[in-house]
Amino acid sequence: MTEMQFKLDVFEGPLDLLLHLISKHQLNIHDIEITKLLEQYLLYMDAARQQNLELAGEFLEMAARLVYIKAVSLLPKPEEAEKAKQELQGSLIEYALAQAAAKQLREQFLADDIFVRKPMKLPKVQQTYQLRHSPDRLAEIFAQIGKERMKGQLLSDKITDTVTQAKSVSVISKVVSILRRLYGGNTVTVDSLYDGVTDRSARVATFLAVLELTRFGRIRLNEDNTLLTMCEKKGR
Amino acid sequence: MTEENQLSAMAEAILFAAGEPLETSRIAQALGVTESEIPVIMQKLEQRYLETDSALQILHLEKAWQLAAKQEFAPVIRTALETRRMQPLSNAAMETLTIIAYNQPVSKGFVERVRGIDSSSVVNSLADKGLVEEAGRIDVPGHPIGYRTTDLFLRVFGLRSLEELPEPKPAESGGTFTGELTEQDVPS
Amino acid sequence: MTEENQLSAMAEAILFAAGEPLETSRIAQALGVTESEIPVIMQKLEQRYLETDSALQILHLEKAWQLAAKQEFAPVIRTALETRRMQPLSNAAMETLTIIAYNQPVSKGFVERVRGIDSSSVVNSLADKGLVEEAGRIDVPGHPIGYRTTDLFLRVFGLRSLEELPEPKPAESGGTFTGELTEQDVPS
Repeated sequence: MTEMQFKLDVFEGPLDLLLHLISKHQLNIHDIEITKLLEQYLLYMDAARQQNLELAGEFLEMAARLVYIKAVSLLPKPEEAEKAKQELQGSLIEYALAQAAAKQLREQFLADDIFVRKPMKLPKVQQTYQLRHSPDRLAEIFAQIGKERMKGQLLSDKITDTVTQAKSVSVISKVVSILRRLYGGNTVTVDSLYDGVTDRSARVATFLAVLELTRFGRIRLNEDNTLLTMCEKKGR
Repeated sequence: MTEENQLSAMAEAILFAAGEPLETSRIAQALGVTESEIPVIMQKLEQRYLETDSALQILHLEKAWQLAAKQEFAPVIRTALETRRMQPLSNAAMETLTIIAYNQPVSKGFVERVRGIDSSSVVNSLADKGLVEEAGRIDVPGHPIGYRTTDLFLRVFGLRSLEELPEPKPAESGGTFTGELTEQDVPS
Repeated sequence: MTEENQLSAMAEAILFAAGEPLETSRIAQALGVTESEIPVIMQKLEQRYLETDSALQILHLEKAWQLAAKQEFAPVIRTALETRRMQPLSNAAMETLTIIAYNQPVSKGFVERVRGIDSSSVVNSLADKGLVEEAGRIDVPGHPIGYRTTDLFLRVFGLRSLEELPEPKPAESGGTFTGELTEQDVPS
């Protein structure tokens, strides 16, 4: 991990970091070696933590997602692991294309060198609105905005977007919570990870995540396997 | 291009982009000439407009200059631009209007919170169209200006009072607001 | 004034007053000619600008026309109006702008999914710069606001229309970018 001891590159997001790791370690974007990618990803996260580099929550979520893919590959249902992996690969390919396109477009940047005029203002009287609409139109738009949002309570698009993705995220989020709870040197009991987790697949994923995180030396179990702490340094 | 033509063109470019009257001193500074040379440059430009049947003219106002369309073109300009009046409200405008209508009086900040994007110019444009107006300051931190709907708003939507605002309908599937004209959207 | 010059002058007056791009149909309507005559009229106007060393030019964008100052006059305009040149965009802004340009209209959530990171403030800042604008709500759950690129975006990147967006060539082999991704294409 010598390369990590210098000033870290800053990435636009977890996908940017993953693409960097994939090209640096010459991984095949169409068939990623998850173990290796996860290992490198966690190394970066560790290095970032040591240099007090503030990483957005999305980096943590991606770590959890990689752990999850790794974990389900241990389950006797390889399809699920394959599906999760392909989703990730799909995201990476799509993002790589967006980056390539952005680079090309940047070459055409001319700045605001072609000046135009502001529209001439017509006198106010003439601007008065002339059309007529049915009042139902207002009710329709109200409904589209949504009652909660309409009251000014913050219900951003992000939340509703997340709901549509809930299927794949719900399991991962259980794993995220482990890492989140341990960050900052907290110790938690293993039992508490299962508090309120009744869904069987979620319990399985939680168990597997603990297993994986332990194996990678990210977290440590005490002697009687009841308490979890975050490892300060990589154990390898 | 002769140097003379070059200076005229530069003056033209500046006045064109400015849109409003610009002081002699500023023009002279940008062109790198003395203020006394500006009238000559402007005259040259005006001369070119005359000779080539241009629609533009130079206006000299006290110590400033402005590029404008000749008066005789006012009718055709009005015809072209007034069709804008007949354009239905944009989605953003319709939405902002709905938010103000159901929550009035509200600040621009409130509209922004609901919509998740700065909506200040949309509110201003609704005010220009006479659909909303200022309603004093609101008793929340910062005391921002509140906005409310106008009588024109009621007429546009065929309402006698705000109490007649319809109850929100449950969103139907496929019922996106596209801003396309429907049969109700006829000019009065 | 010849009738031909008269039509060119009228077109010039309209474009001057409009400021923004004006569709061929609206210009034709105001001039009382058919749409097919507009390109000829515009060409005549452009010809006059060239011959007389004018600082102006006609931009032809998609189905619209706009009057603009020639690019070479940008420095002198900036000096006079004391405006700064637009800074090159950050990587985050370029990525976001590209995703919007190729997939428009798209929600902030879509951009976030492609980039893998919250992009809300980047979209807002692109909107502040006038490079993207709202485009109504999108028919997906939650009805998020859609965003599209603006005319300024086209001018800043020297494009006449969105069809001139460069075909991205990915560094890796495989997968071509079709630009046909829609809101529905995201994994549920």
